[in-house]
Amino acid sequence: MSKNTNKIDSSLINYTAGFVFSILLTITAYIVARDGLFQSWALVYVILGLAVSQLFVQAFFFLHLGEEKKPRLNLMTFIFTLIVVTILVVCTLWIMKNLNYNMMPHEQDKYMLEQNNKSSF
Amino acid sequence: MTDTVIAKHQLESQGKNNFGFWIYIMTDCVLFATLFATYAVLNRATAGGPGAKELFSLPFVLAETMILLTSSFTCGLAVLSAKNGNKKQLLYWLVITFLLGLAFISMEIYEFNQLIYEGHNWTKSAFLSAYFVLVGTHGLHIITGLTWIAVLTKKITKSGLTTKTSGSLAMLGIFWHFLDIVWIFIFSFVYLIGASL
Amino acid sequence: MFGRLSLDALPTELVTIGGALTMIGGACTIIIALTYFKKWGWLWKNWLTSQDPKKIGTMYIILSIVMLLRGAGDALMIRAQQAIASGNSGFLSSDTFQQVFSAHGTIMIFFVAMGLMFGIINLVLPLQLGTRDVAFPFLNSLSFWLFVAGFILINTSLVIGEFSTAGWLAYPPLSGLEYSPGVGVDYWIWALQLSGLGSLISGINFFVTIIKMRAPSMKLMDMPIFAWSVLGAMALVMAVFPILTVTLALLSLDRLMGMHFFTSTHGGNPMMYINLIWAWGHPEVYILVLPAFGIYSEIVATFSKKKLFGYKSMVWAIMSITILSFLVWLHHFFTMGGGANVNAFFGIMTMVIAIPTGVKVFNWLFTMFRGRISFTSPMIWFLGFITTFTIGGMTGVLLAVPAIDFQVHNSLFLVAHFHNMIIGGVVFGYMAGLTYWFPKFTGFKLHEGLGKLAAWLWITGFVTAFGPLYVLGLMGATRRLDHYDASLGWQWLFIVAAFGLLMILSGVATQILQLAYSIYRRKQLVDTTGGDPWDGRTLEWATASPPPHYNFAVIPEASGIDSFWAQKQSKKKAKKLKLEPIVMPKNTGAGIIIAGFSFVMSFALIWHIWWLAIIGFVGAIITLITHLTNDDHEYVISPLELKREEAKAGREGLYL
Amino acid sequence: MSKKILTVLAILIPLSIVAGLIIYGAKLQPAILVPSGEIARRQYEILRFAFWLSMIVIIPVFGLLIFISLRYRASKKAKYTPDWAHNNQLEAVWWGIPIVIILILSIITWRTSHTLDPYKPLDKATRPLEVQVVSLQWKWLFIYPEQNIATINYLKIPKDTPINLKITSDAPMNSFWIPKLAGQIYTMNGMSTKLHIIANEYGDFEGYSANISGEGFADMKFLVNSSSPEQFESWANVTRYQDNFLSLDRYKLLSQPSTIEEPEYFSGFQPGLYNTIIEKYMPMYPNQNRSHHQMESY
Repeated sequence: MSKNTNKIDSSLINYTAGFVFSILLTITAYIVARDGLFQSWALVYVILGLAVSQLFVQAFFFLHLGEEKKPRLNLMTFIFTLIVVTILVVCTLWIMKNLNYNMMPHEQDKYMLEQNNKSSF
Repeated sequence: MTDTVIAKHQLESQGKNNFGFWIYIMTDCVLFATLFATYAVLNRATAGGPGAKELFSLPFVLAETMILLTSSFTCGLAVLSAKNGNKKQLLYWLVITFLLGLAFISMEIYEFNQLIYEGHNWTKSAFLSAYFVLVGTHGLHIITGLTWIAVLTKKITKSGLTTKTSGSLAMLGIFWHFLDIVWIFIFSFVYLIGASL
Repeated sequence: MFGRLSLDALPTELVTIGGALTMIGGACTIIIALTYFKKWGWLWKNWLTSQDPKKIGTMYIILSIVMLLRGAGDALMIRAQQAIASGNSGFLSSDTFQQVFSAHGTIMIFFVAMGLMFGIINLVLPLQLGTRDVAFPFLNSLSFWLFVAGFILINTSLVIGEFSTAGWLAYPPLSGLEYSPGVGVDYWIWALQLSGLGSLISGINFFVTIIKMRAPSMKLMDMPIFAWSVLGAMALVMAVFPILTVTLALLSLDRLMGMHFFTSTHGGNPMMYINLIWAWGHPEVYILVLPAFGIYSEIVATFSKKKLFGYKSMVWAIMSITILSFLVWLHHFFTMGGGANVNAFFGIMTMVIAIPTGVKVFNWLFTMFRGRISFTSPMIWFLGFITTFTIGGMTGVLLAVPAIDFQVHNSLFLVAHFHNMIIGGVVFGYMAGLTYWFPKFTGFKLHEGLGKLAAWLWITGFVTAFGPLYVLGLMGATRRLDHYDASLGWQWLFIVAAFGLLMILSGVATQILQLAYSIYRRKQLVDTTGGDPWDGRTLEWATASPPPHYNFAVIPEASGIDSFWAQKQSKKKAKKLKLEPIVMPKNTGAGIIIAGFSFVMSFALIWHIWWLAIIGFVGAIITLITHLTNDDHEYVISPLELKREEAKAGREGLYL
Repeated sequence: MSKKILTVLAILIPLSIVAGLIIYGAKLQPAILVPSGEIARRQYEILRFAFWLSMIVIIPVFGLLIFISLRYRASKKAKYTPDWAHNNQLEAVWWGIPIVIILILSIITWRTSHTLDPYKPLDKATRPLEVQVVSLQWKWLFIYPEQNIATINYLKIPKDTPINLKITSDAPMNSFWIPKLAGQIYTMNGMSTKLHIIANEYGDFEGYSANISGEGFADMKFLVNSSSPEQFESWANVTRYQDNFLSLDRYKLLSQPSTIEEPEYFSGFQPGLYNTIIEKYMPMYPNQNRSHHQMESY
């Protein structure tokens, strides 16, 4: 029975640690955003970093990804999904950024900014 | 004799069920990734209307996030007390998780109504469509989670901790933690970056 | 009360009325036959609520063949129209023609190729892995019935309303409300949403079956190569079908609730739809071709009486194709103007994926090297595959260079290329698979002579139908033309192509004749070896044919590659096996009921009958919850019953 | 008919069909294989090179297939090694050679994607001609800003002069394609894509719409006529002196779905018509989201 209880206590500690870490990360991200502590791009990367670190905190403390015994199937499928998600999001943003840039009629903007109040039919 | 054979079979297939559910969670990750990519591409397309900066109030969203984070924690405690075999404590924590989840979803619905009341509904611009669908899909998942908690609590009160109910509880735990992680990304990208850029 | 459903939804075009009548006629004859022979109870108990993957696989294949006939009918209309319409408008109006080719594309990919794939996987995979069932039997039945719901939805679009005229991938803004206000695109969206959801659930199901349910002694590297290809394909299904679900949902939200994801005004971005649909689109075609590669590996090894050459290298090739297929999708819109860097990167990645495919071709050739090759009809399909697929692969590498693709994109050259890959690769693969495993599930072989004739007609018909399209594409003919000027001099090439299609159709007729004739002469064609007609190498040939509903009374010993072949070669007498009670899933009607409710919901959403949509949705959810909450899904078969069942196949000697 | 003759016939018939198609196909002078513009010519050269480069893999595959099928069929009782299923050298060969081929092709792809990018202006001595193209529902509108004329389904261009095309759409997405002169580019509403072409021969060339845009899609063809610069100027002057003005209302009528049998010519057009058409899909407001500076949609 005793082995059982300290196993329970250790995962209780795990859960509370994970909870406290998550709250800290959320608060820091909140403060960074509210007070705008960084410039545009740096802000995005800082908040992205905080979000991803919270992902790993929750993955290890709450979803017990670290404690899996061999062969770590959950971890491997998780990594495979992360690769797919990164490819999908990064390539989509890269493609759409290029497409939107190429589709933008450059002279069009100069022309439109001059004719700001022109009513379109 | 037959129900001991079935019970043994159900115990063995718990590993397979958990792995299958985990794979489902992975496909849900890809689903949300697609919605995030769509939001990221369309979030500048406000079609003349207000952008993220004008529409969202950060303190309100921080409260929502804290509530969901706590409900994720209490759900963890519920799973722990189930492992401990303490049915009363398990039901206590499940009810608290349910109430916290309910609080979260009602705040979200209030926020949506506020936006629609002010005239920023989803037909106004691509940004608003993307916002409503991304946060709305997460909301629908939360509602599914709440129904799941309700059904499971009723079952546990009726037939106690069987292999089936503890299996379902383990899966519920993964599902609820996953929803909390998705909300963290919504909170970071839609609200924090939106309101400060 | 009935949304926009009204009497003028009935078809007016002659051709559509013809299609509608054949569809209604077919359905009525089946219903009358069932009521006349009082078989409804039998059908419900043995088939509609069955959890046995072999029964579900058979139903998948039957439905796919019905859809193959409808898709081939569409193809005949396309070829006939294009052969006639030189300088005149042919016998089809532009609108009907556009509905026909949109239906042709959608049906062939989603209901024939995906249907055959899941049918063959359901039939063969559990047997090959030495297991009794798939990981989640209820989900297997649910995904099949969602597939049927999509099948019925597409066929109802023939009778009530119209089908989409925006092609098989419905690019906005053409598929948006502004340019396609009718119900056509909605039918397309919901047919794909239902069968797409079914595919995703099956993907998860088979992935978990391969990872968790193999015979205990079978390590991953001992698995038959077909199981590896299915593992790769199911990993792709899991990773990309959510993208299809989201993209279709966003398009339908644009159309139903006035959102602006892909509209041209209000900030919508149609290019995002094209990007997302192809992020799913290209892995989809690899999902279809990988199991076909697996089938070819099994067939070449068996009919050359040799171990598959380079097993590890083949597994590496499958896995690299699986990963690389996520990095190529932009080659479908090089011409959108994404800029040189993006085009070049995705072009190069598209070429890189040709390397593992080339490796597989050489490995098959060297499996045949120094073997005892017997040219049975599956091998004829394989020869057709090697010749056509290699040409298709070459044109694919050409299309991968952005500079070349600028010229031939959306031309008949491209149409010929992807038909080369889909007919040459996927269809020939599944036809070979059906002929190869037919004796395992019926106990008698298909007639070899007719089989070879059908294969030859398909191959020569394919070459005659799509050779001219390559030439037409280079002459400037774009796809989806319902008429063209006589001065261009294209007509005789289109006539040759029409003749080629007639050869393919005669191939299909020969296959139907082969099936009927083989059933008629099944006594002479019976498989006398008791389950191993082709002297196979993998575990599915170790069971009786047709195998009992629990596949293996005792889970077999399956270590090492081609474990069944090794057992056959080793002369030592197999010791008697001890029978244990086994647990099998009970039949449940939940799958068909949930799919029925989803069909009602989709039909109501298409026709804007909001109250019916809510009923459908709520009904599906309640049935799902009630099924999941009640507990008795399994029953036990005692060793005594097992012994009696095995005795029926004369195999009781193997057990204590 | 003995089995042997049957198999020989079975192989000969499809082969003869393929051979016939290749011979007659070449004789037909397909547009893409016989270009009349520099861009199309360079694209054709890459096509030819890549075709012959891939033959290094295709010919051995067919050779091996025929040799192995004949030599090792069951009735020949040739050498039989049932368990020989692994050889590192062979694996190295058919992983290595395709990698080298693909490497060569990748270098070419990287270079040609940049040199033949439709957005890259042609560096030619002569002054380029500016043409604005609008794809409507089932017809093409060509606007010549400098010559102040416009045409429907007829693009007259001076020979050996680089043409800078700016292309948009006022209809579902389309694709602007002249096989004889250059590759195609998509046309989308609210967006402006670019294409740079040059005609190095006199004559008429077919222009096609390569993307389905509704019912009349098959009639959406246009004629490209390349003539000497002088002929072009005189044609422009003649057109300008007709009294057929393309006003905004006339344009609205034109943009309704319809197909045009014969090309139409306009002596003038509403100034800034091309930009007005694009603006229609972009709401007018100060903080224009697609403004001039880099658009960060992170």
